[in-house]
Amino acid sequence: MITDLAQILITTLTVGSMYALVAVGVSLIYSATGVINFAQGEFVMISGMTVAGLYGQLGWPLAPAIGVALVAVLLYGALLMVLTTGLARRTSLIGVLIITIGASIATSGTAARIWDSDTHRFAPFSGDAPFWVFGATVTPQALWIIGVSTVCVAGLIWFMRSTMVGKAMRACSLDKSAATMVGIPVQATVMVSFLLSGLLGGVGGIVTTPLTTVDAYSGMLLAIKGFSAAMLGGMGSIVGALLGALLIAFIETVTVTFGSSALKELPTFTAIILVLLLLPRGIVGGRQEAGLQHEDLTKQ
Amino acid sequence: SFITTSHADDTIQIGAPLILSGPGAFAGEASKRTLDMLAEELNKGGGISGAPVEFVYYDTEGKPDVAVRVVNRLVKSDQVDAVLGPIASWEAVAVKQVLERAGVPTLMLSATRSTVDPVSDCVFKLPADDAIVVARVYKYLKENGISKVALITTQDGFGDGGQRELENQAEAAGIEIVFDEKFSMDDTDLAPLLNKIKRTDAQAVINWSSSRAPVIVTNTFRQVGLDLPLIHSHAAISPAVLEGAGDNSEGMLAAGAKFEAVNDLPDSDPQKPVIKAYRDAYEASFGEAPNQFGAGAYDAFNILVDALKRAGTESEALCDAIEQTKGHVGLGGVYSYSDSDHAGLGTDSVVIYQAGSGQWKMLQ
Amino acid sequence: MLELANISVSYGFISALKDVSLNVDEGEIVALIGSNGAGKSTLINTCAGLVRPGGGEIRLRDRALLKTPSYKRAELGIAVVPENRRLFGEMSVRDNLCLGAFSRSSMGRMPDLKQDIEMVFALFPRLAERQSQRAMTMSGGEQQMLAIGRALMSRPQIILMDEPSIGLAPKIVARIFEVIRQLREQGKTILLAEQNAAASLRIADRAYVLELGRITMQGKASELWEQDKIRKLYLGENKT
Amino acid sequence: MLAARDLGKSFGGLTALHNVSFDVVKGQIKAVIGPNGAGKTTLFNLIAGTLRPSAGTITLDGKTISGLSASAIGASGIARTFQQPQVFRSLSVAENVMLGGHRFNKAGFIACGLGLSFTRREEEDLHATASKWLDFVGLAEFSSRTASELSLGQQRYVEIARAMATGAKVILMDEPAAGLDDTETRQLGDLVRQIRATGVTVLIIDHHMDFIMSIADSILVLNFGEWLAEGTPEEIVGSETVINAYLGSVEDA
Amino acid sequence: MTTIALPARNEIRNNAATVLAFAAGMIALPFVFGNGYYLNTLVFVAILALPALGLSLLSGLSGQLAISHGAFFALGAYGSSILAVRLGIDPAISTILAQFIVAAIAAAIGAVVLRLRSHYLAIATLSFAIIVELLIEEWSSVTGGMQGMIGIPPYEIAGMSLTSDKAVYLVYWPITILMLWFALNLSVSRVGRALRAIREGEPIVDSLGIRAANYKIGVYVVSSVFAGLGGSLYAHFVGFVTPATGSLMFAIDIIMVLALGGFDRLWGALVGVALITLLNEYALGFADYKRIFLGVALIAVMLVFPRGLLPGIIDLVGSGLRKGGADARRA
Ligand SMILES: Nc1ncnc2c1ncn2[C@@H]1O[C@H](COP(=O)(O)OP(=O)(O)OP(=O)(O)O)[C@@H](O)[C@H]1O
Ligand SMILES: Nc1ncnc2c1ncn2[C@@H]1O[C@H](COP(=O)(O)OP(=O)(O)OP(=O)(O)O)[C@@H](O)[C@H]1O
Ligand SMILES: [Mg+2]
Ligand SMILES: [Mg+2]
Repeated sequence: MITDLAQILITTLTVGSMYALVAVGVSLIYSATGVINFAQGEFVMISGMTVAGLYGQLGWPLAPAIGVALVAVLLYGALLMVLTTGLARRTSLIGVLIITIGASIATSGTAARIWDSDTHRFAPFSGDAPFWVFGATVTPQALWIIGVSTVCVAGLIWFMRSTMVGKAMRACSLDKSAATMVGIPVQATVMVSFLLSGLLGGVGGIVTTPLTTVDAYSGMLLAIKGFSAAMLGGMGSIVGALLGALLIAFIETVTVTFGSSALKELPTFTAIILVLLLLPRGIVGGRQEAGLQHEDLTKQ
Repeated sequence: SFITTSHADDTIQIGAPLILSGPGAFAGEASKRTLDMLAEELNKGGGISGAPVEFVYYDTEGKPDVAVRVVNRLVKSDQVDAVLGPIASWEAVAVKQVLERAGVPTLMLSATRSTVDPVSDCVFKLPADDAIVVARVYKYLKENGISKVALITTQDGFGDGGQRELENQAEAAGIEIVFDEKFSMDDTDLAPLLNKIKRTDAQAVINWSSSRAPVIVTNTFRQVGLDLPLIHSHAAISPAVLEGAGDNSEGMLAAGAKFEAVNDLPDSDPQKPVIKAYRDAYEASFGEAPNQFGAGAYDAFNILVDALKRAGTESEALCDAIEQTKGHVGLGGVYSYSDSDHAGLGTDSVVIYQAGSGQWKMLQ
Repeated sequence: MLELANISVSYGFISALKDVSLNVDEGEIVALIGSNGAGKSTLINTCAGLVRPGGGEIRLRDRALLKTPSYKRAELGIAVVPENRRLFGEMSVRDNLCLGAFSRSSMGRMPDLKQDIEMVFALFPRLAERQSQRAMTMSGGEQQMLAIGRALMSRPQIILMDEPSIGLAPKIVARIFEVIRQLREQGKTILLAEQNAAASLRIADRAYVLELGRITMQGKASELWEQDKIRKLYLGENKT
Repeated sequence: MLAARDLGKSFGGLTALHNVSFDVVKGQIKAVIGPNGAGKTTLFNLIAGTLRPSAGTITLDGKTISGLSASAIGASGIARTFQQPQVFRSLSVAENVMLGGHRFNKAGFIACGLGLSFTRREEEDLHATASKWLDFVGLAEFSSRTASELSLGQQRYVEIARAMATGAKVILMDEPAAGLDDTETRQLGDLVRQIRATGVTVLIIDHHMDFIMSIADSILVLNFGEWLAEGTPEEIVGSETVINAYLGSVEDA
Repeated sequence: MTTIALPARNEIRNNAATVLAFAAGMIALPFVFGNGYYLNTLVFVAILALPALGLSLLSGLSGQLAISHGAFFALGAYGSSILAVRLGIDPAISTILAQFIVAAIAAAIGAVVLRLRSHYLAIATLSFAIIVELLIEEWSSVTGGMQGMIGIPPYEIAGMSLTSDKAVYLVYWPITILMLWFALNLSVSRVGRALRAIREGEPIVDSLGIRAANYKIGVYVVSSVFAGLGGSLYAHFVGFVTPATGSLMFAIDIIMVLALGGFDRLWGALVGVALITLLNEYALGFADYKRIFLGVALIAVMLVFPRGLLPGIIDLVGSGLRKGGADARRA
């Protein structure tokens, strides 16, 4: 029993950290622009594939491979920003969503051509040898994942809460022209959110690939998990995204441990519906007194 | 425009609906490369009685709906002379009806048995199917005194087909299934699932899954410290799986065609030179080792060309000619079709592999 | 200090400002009066950079502003109390005030933020009570106070106010006008667009009258105050 | 006819309204005034069912309406306008007003989808009603315009026409004169009196004291969520407490 | 009193005229072009147009974005197939029965999730869709599991099976056009008006004594039945269903269709389906570069026509007609 509990805890933290890196990225871009970035998983894919290619296959040292991967995700983040908020000014939120879907499709297609459509992986940073805590298996890479994402997410929470730029991001998504009016350079702020979000995804790809493997198409699935988590937590909230990711990971792990692995999504998505019915704006968004605000996704 | 397609009368057009994108695209890509390579060679030598062979490739995305659409286009618009493909089981099942109605000679590259059971006039299939691979696996287990197994299979067409076959044959083979669970292709951490197996009295674990799943299963299997034989399906027999699993792959087993075992085959094996020739040619052209999906395409191409040479492009004659294929030595085995058997292979075409120092080795 | 020369603005086929020229000198209160749809808000928004004019020039201390993006204008010392308040509804009262000071921050660091917030709180004690309430749940008048407070946070040199008294209780309106007077005493410059012509003419130094997008009258506030036409149109005939 | 007893509303720890009781006489114009944040809009939200009261009851013609859903209250004869005008911006002005009378018609999804002829007759009747009320507020010529093209002031009138089209017994108006100049405010006063003349009871919030004085039959003053005073305009304007809490110096009134 | 043109009445007449013209054109088509593949593709257009029209009613009119149309498509497909295959019910009747099942499920789900808004509604309906997909995969004794069901019978008319592309075309298109006509009527009716109002603000609608929630559930049911009908027609045409039929990705495709065609007009659904079909057909020629082509094409269309193709073209034509005009730009 204690083993089960320990294993549930470890797996929840590991998987939850992976989801969180995507969910927080989704939430971050949303909180600055109102855009749901369907291509968020592509950051993970791009950095995973880059490191797998350079470090795993071509035998580069790890550090420069990571460097190249991070540069790649930054460039990709900038590209996405230009596509979604630079060029696509007059479209609806759905229109922007479609653009990110298009980007995701094209990116995976391109990755399959640049690399291939095989599964890739590279060696874990601190070896494969697991150790046991209360009988539960812990791999060194899981610790890497948990550690790195804790640092990233904590840093981001601090950034959003305590710096002007963090507040400015939210302001941009709430009312662009009011934001410019108080002196916020909206484009630059939005760019920061895309770059940070890209970095998060990039870091995610680097730490998770040794455990989960990566292929040209793995981005889209991750993205769906990511925004399920982000929304469960409450769109636009970093803490919410983290909680959502952990909750989903927890439900999945418990289901797999005591029930069936094939059905693990069933309780997860049932829980999403139930939680939203109780808290219509996600875990941290809380209940809302009837208001007149209404965000229409198809409106421009 | 997409509506008008015409081809010179003297070329032989072959439709190839293959999975060219999405997870699983590696299978379609290897097939496409193989077919291109073979067609080029054939055409250089004058084609079939002077008529060059030309492939029309469409991407099925691994989705049955798309497969149906592209097959419709192949038979109704492109009016191809024959079809090679599709690869994914549920695509193959879905398109069967369209091909049957159109009466186009078809060589399915998918393992599922349901495309040829019941037999329909013009539909044949190539790769070893679940039925014979499972039979071989169970035979191996019995030989090694194992009677209690744990099954883990993926939540997709491939895993589902395997699971059914494993369950169906268990009793007759004297195998008891003590654990039987599915997992999803996008699972990232399988530790909880595999930990559950620890608590059973299973003597071996059979994993029926494809693309990246065998890698994750293998890695986690070692990490949770499961100390049992791990047996994969034929989908795991590829260099990519070994690369992904690294040292963890040491000792794991799999059952499949002899294709990956070329170096371990006795010289007396008639398949050995065929396999060797293909592997060399593929590596020379593309700089990397082929996989078994390319091998399926290779066999299909040769059987088809052979029949075309004998019968020409007229559908009925061509189908008959394919059906008369006997003792064709291919990469996947020795094929013999008959009017009651459009699958062509027997259990003897499947062997057991074991991974060691980064290589798949055939167990004698 | 702020100078508009021959500004024209149109929304599609509707022309909202026609050839408007106006200037506001340092340290004065200039009132802009005009009835509904006259173009007051359009003018304010043009100065703030939210609306791009079809022609003309805007200068702040002889620096041409037209090509300056609106966030830079905030850095140059222009603050706006916009029509409809435009608060960041989902954010707290305090965060709204912090953001008001954004143009003064550098690299996310912000000196004297606390002190300025205290200043606004002193002006509107209600805001102090509700620091962490979400702006959108505040009452109409409280939101208006917040909008004014936010504009003050940037320590602006010139404040453009679009109907600052709307929705406020008489007592608070009186306070607002008092505050505006104090701001001038601190050397700030104010452009005030108001429906409440009486009150705004009373505190303004000069005033412009906007009718259907054109300036039809201008002059010392006290002089306009005496004009019959003004009294009829904007103050109601039967008032003394 | 409309009566509130011991009404209370709190948001989390904040009490926006506490123990407020009052009656509204049929056919009267009753004004609600008070400092910012006194709870006036909250009171309207409670009456209209946009918010649920935390305490107390509201009755309309003796029937309890507090606790009913907003749409049920709307259907029972209470209509409102909003502090920030809320028109359906992408609909035409006529359509906005037609939605007021929407609830009187019957055609459902199937009948409408099939385009049955009775649906068309219903539409024509409804349209006639809408035209009547647009004429009433003086917006007839704007009827086929998109509502968002109208100025804020005009949108207020659309709201009023829409409220009238619901056939309401009581209309709640939240700061209808905000942003109007004196001339326009006087015209609005005339309109409100005309509404009263049709037999509709009016509850009105506004900060323009001249306006309130000139139209109200009775005034309720709220302060910090509490009942502060109630009475005729003369009584209220003379009341020391009201002057202290709300009006400030008399000169500003 | 001024008299004003009554928009609703004119629009109903306009609809009838346009729809008739369109119907005449579509029905004449197979007699002009005989190409089997062409017709086959157009049959898929007719089928896909149904969920797209349904979603357009829901999202375009009432502004509620649901990602459940794939699930209802699947429910229509599986419902009718199971009734026809397992119980031997005539396909036409099983199709109708399936729509009642779809409607009942939509009403139940709608009553629960439609309280949510915008993204949250989207994610709740997405969750529902995933649950449906899982149940179909798992309940294999009835649904055939991952392998799906094959051998679903085609419709029969007067003892003749609808198997040829032409015959199917001539039955399916009139159905789609009837549904289009229904949707168009609905959108200009009082119900449509209420839905458009809901899109702008539910509390305001409620304040007028209209039960916004009921209208939302109503339109959700109608819109789901559109999707369900599409699913049934699909199943009896292609003869098989698998869990991939109407999967999550399918639902996203439908949203894509509307974004491409334009959310704010029902015809946009048809334009979108036509466009995506064309893009897909064209992309086939790219074989393994297909994804790149499709992705880039999607982005390009949305950048060039931010509100979708149909409104975009109407604007283009419109601005061509009245050239000039002052420059109205909000920065
Ligand atoms: N976004 C817009 N699109 C089209 N027309 C507009 C827009 N904004 C304003 N207008 C029009 O421009 C004219 C001037 O409007 P503006 O808002 O500047 O007037 P205002 O003087 O501020 O009026 P109010 O006192 O009602 O606030 C009006 O006729 C108005 O209808
Ligand atoms: N959802 C809410 N959450 C917290 N506080 C709220 C909420 N809604 C209203 N309040 C508070 O309740 C008090 C009463 O608000 P209300 O809107 O009723 O005031 P009002 O009398 O209409 O004021 P005004 O004249 O400024 O419009 C205000 O202090 C407001 O901040
Ligand atoms: Mg204005
Ligand atoms: Mg109020």
